[in-house]
Amino acid sequence: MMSPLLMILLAPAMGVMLLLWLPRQEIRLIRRVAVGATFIPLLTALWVVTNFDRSSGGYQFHVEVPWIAALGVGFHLGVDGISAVLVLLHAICAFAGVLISYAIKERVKEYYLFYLLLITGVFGVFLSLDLFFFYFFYEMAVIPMYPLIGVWGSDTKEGGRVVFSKEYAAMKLTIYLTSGAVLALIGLLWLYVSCGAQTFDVVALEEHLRAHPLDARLQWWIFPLLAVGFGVIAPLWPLHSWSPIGHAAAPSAVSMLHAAVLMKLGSYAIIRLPLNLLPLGAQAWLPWIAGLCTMNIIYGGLVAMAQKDLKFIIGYSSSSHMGYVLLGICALTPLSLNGAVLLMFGHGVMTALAFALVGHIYDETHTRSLPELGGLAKRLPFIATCGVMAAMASSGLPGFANFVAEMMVIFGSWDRYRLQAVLAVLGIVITSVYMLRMVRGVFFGGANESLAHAKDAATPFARLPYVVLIAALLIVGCWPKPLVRLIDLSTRPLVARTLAPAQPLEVHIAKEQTSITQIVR
Amino acid sequence: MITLNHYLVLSGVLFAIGLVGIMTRRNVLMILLCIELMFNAANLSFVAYGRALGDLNGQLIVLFVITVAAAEVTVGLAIAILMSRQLKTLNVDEVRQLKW
Amino acid sequence: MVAQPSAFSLQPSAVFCAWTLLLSPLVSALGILLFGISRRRLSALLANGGLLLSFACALSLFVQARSGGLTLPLELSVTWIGLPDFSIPFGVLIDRLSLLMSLVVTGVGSAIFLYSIGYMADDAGYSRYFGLLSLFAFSMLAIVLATNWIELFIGWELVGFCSYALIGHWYEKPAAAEAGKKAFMVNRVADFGFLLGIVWLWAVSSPIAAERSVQFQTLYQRLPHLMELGWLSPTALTGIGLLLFCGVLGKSAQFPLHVWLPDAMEGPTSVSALIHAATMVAAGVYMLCRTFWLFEELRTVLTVIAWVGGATAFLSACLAIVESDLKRILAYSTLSQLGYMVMAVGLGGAGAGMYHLTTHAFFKALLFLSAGSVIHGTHRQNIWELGGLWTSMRWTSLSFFVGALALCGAPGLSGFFSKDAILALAHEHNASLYWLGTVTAGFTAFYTARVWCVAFVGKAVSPAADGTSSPAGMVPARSPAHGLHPHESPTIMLVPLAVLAALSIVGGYLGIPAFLGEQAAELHWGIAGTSLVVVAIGVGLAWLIYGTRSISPSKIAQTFGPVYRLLLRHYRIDDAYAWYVDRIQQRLIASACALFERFVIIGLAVNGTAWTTKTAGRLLRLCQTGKVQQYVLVFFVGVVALLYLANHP
Amino acid sequence: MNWPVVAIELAVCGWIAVLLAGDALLTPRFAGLERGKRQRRLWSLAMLGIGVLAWVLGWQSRWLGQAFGPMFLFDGFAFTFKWLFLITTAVVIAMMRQANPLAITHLGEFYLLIFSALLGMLVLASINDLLLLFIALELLTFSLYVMAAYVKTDPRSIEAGMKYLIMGSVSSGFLVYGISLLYGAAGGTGFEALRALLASGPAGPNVLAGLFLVLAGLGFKVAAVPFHLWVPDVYEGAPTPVVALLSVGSKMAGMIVLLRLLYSVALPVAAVWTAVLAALSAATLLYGNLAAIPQTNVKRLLGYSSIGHAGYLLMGLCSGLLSGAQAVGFYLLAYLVSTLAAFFVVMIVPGDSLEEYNGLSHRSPFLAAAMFVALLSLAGVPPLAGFVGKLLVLLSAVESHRLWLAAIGGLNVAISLYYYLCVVRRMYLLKPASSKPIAVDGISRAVLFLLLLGIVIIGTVQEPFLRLLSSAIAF
Repeated sequence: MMSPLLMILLAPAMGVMLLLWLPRQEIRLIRRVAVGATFIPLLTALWVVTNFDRSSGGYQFHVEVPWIAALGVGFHLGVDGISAVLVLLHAICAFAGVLISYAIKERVKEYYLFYLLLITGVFGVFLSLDLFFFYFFYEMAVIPMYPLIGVWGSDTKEGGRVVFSKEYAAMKLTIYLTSGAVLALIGLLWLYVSCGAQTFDVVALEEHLRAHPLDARLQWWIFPLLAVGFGVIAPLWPLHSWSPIGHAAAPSAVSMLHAAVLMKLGSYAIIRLPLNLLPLGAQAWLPWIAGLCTMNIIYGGLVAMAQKDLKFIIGYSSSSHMGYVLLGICALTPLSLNGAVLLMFGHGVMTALAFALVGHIYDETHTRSLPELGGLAKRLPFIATCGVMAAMASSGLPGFANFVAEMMVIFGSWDRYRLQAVLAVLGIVITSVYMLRMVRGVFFGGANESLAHAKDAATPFARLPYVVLIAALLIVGCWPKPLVRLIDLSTRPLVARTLAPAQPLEVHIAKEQTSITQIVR
Repeated sequence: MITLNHYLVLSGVLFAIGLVGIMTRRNVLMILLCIELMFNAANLSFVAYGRALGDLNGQLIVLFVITVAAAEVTVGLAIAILMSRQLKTLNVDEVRQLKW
Repeated sequence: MVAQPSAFSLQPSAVFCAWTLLLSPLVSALGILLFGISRRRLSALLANGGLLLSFACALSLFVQARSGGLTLPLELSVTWIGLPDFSIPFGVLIDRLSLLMSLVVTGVGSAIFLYSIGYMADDAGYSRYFGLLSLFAFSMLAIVLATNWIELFIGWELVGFCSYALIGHWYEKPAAAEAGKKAFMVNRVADFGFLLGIVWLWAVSSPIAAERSVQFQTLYQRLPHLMELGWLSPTALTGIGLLLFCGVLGKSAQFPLHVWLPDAMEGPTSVSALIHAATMVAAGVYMLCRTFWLFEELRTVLTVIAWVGGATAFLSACLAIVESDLKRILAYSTLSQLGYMVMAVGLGGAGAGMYHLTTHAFFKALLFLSAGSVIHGTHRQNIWELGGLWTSMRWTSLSFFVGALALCGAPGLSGFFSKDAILALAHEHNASLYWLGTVTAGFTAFYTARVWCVAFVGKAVSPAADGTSSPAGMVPARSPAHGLHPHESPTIMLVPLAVLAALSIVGGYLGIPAFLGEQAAELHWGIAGTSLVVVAIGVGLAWLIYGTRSISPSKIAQTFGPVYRLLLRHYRIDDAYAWYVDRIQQRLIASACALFERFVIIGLAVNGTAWTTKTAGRLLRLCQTGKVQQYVLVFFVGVVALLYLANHP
Repeated sequence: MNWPVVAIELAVCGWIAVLLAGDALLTPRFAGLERGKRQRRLWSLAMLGIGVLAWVLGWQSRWLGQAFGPMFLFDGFAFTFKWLFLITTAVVIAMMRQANPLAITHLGEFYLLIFSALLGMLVLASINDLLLLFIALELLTFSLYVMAAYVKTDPRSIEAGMKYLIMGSVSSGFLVYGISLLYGAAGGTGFEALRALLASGPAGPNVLAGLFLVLAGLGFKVAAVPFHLWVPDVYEGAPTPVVALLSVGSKMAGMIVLLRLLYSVALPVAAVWTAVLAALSAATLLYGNLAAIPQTNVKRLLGYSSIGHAGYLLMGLCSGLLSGAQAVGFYLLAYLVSTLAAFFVVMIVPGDSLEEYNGLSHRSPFLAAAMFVALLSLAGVPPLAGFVGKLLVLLSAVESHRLWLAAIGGLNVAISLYYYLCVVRRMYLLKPASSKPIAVDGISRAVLFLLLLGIVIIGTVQEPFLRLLSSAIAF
């Protein structure tokens, strides 16, 4: 039997191959191929998550093929609790995205080619356990964004004037992300050279570095390269400005993947590489990053408040929410890290949902500007329901995955970064402000006559992507235990490893190690 | 007594004259002549070294270099003819359509 | 933490009842979401069935508890998040307090659900309404039955959402949409403090990270030990208490975060009855009682609570006097009564608070439902446009009358006993608050009598020509209203009225304080007498002004000009908030950030870098002059540089 | 004399004779051929020559050894790169098939010049002597001078030829002067003598001067700053196939000579040249990539970009490590396929202005896709060949502890991606001025497809190519 991970990676890649040979007029066939190429990974990802051996943890479902012997590069696939969850996230969003892409009417073949390429790249990053392939897929995921935004995207207008053209957005995004990636690449190469293990394999490096830790000074230098390099895509304040503009310009299915998954590449990479491999560097730098991500949360939220374009609101809200993820990572307690990973999942699905909805609204009304919209709930009851759910998920309503995750991040970062945790709670309030304003402005109020032609997502097929996304949010939100346990399998050892060279966290909390339970008994 | 160094200095001077000529003379024919000068400077150096080393190869190399230089000038003259025919000029400064 | 095995083996039916009590409305809500969206009857059936089942379970538990078949407290839970250092259970905690509250929620709730079948009969969003109502019932029960802070917070947030969605039920009305948004936002601001309080409490709940807990039981047991150890300082606990009380400010709409409740009257009246009178707004009070062990010793916090409650009671009663919208009058009255309850808790009388909560749930739900019936029959809710309902809507008026009597604290009715208990408490602990409460009782009587006299007894006037309701308190010339053809509501709406009316009457004799373990309620005759006098004055004044019109209200309004105008503008608190949100938050802070983003981060940093790079390229290409001799020169300089570098590495 | 060692060179000479004869015989008057047919025949003859040469080279693999004393080495290194030169030439000749929009008359002689340039490159792969280096280099360069100025009616072509000639001659002058200095110091022009000289002790200033003059001469070939100034002008003016040969063949030739010279001879003085080359590399990277940004002519753009690539090549070279040299080898391979594919498209698309590329994806999706892939490979995007090349080069810079250089290299990845994407933008995002489709004939399509396949395969299955080049570059 074929390895599940290989299947996940190859299904979209094969889709690309197949599409290359399909004539461009066969639009129905092309779409079906794309749906198939993402449905298989979805099923497989579900299988992987359910069949992950929870008793042993670690990396599982390995696929190992030696690739470049001279450099110690191997094609090594494997997932641990963290990446399994993210693979599932990506599979869900990719599947929904392909369905949402049915709205694309022109140059369909090329669109799906690039789209599947993007999907393959992202899967590759989450599955790779080899630095070379990690970076390989990472870059591969970034580049298709250029044509996807440039060709199928839309300009951002303010009062009829183009403020940010789609070309600007596409170019900025690509160059920005590539710059970050290259910075990270130099860090990776430095790490590779200085650790002397002659291997790009993450697992091998982990073990090697545990046995022969890197010099603290070196770690101090390499860590920011990796953290900032990958932080660009996370996006870390103030390197975030590519993201809302990119979101706004991209076609909705691309915004979905962009916000849902592409951003998570950054935070995932930070967890997987610098945090994992450079504990001393992490301890030195994380407080600074924690400060920056508070800026993400508050500043991103405030900027979102002032926006009028729906995609910009969600775009800045994404950058604000990624601040929670980064805060969870920085706080570096098992709890906060679990929360961060779960929030990656929750925020990913939520934001994919939001962008899909905005896409639908834009397709139907040809505007994304808040003042021009209103009263759509009457015409689009289904979309409006989903919209309210997305807004509520975003503002951390219980029942959605985001609530659990944000809760865990806040609780988890309380000990280490109290001020940041308080500000994170404030961020929830800010989120509600702009989310409610958006829902109010778009869906509620008197129906706008000029929008009377807008149509709801009426057929079950048209509703499928939304239902899939909402179901994912609700299921995880109502019953987070299995997923949290899965994530915990990997985060707990990671935190222990990263903190090992320093004082344990408990010292910060209590001078006396008195067990209160014993006293009470 | 004329030593190796004298020859070398002479060769250096020749080389420099050629180089300066290339940089200052506008006429393409003069430039070609100056290029010849540079090659001949090298030739002088080869011969001088050959003499000093007592090695015949030095003179042998010169033959090759002369041949090459001759070929160079041939091509150069051909291009000069093209220039005068098509561009109606031999002034290199006037030939600057390709820039930036 | 799985269900306690002993509980399982001994009381299987209790376990079942407890879980069903909590979950059955959730199942209804899910059922409506999945199957009922386009089936009106099915949704109504599911919602009512679900809540009735819950009510039955609550009753069964109550009976078992009374008969001794069930030892309280009963705690059942499953693990919701199961991490070694963060284990959050989700479950039900049944003790006398939660049992009483769940009886109120499911009982009053059932009446209102039933009422809604008739009240919302013509509404397009019927299924959505019942779905959300069911979800609300579940969320409210989650608060009531919560075993820990997180579960409570989950319910807390969910009721907020349901309230938001139900206030905005008629979302096409901009006022409704805005009111929903406002309610949610104000609660969110309050929850900022509430959540921080929870986190802080969790963080101090043990010196060892892995042993921290949010469980009520655990915290209750640990608290004294933690203080003893010195791990938890009284200051910190005071801070925690105040933060937690922030949540109450929002949810129970205490000053100065009360502003959302009057606006929330934009929702359907049944929603106002259930959520904004009987249950959700009382959740804050319930939470205080639930975790009273935490506040018990915190003098500062309790004082703050008492004064906030007293102030709310008084200030809202004043607002009710000048209000002319039937529902908004009731809303201010709710605020005022909530103030009483909060004050009671602040004075150390959680039991009294709960008592008043219960009776208030009965009579205020009754009042709202009667008002709903009026609105249903007349499509008016400005009291000046109403009148003479006594003759056309006899049953509705009768039930309103009962509710009004209970609210005023007429002797023998439920409100009389519970309010008396609170005033007695205040008399015992804090004289100023006692007088404040007593005066408020007079005001209460006044505005209740005013509504009665104007809307039910008097004659209606036509709506103002410009369509806006006439300014409150200014009595326009009385003339018969046009198009007012009141008709009595259908039976399905009258039955719940009757039930609630009965409860409002007998609520004082059900032994509620006793059930809660307070000492047997005895009437404090002195206090009762005083308040009766005050009430009588209030009623009398109202009768003189609005009934017999012996005193001109406009003259009074002129006499108290500034005060009156201040009251009309709701103490300008709304204005202040609007000013802050619009001017400071939106135009100043958010816009400044957006400008910074646009011009500094995007414009200067990012585009500036791009510009610099491009300009460097444009300049560098100029090196390529096209003059071959300059190329040779550069070549030569390059060689010289190379030779120099070679010899001076 | 070990003749089989030089079999391929002899075969090229032979085929030059065949081409001469063919050119003479296939005239309209003599063979009664009309013009188009004659062109196709000549093309076939040239292609046949490539086939023959490939066969000879394959056969020759058994005959590794030396010829002309130690002057000429036929080792694994030479063998590998001779293959690459052959491939380059084959693609350049293939370009001539589709269209001859450059109005190149005297086609027979043009092929002849291509073969003589090939001869120069083949010899350069084997040099083990400075004199031979000089002569082979001049053979290559002379052919290119003539070819650059080949379109006699085009003033720009003439200008390109003139500039190339003058700059080339000056650089040859420096080269030969440097050789004379080295000859004087070492007492011979053979690499052995030089190696012995450099290994014997600290090098005197005259030796270093000689060495660096030679480096300057070679720097001219690889287009390193500050010896690069001819590049944009010549690229813009010369006919496209010549530019392809220039940018791939000529640069590769210069690079492998540098490799052999620096790594097999000059390693003892590595401390000196690594530092100097690192500085050159940084300057070259920045200059090439920055100045490419505002370009509007596709050939000029590729010219600047080729300067940028020279910077990356120098980055690998300046590491002074064997792995760096191997990285250079791999980079050359990746550069070869990518650049040839790009120039192939440039050849087919009429006109050199970037305006012509507007909406290319509408006019010819295949060409647009090919250009897209080629440019992204040049930019170093996975899963394409250029990515691995860049990675290896950057790795070598990090390995030699030149992080600043690696950082500049990384920065330039982003800059180069920008201007490549500007071309992509024109092809995919903009609307075409004329919607006339561009026809691509079967052979061009096939060759282009093979090149693209090569780009992808080298980019994904790196191991065999890396192993091949590593075993070749092991001095």
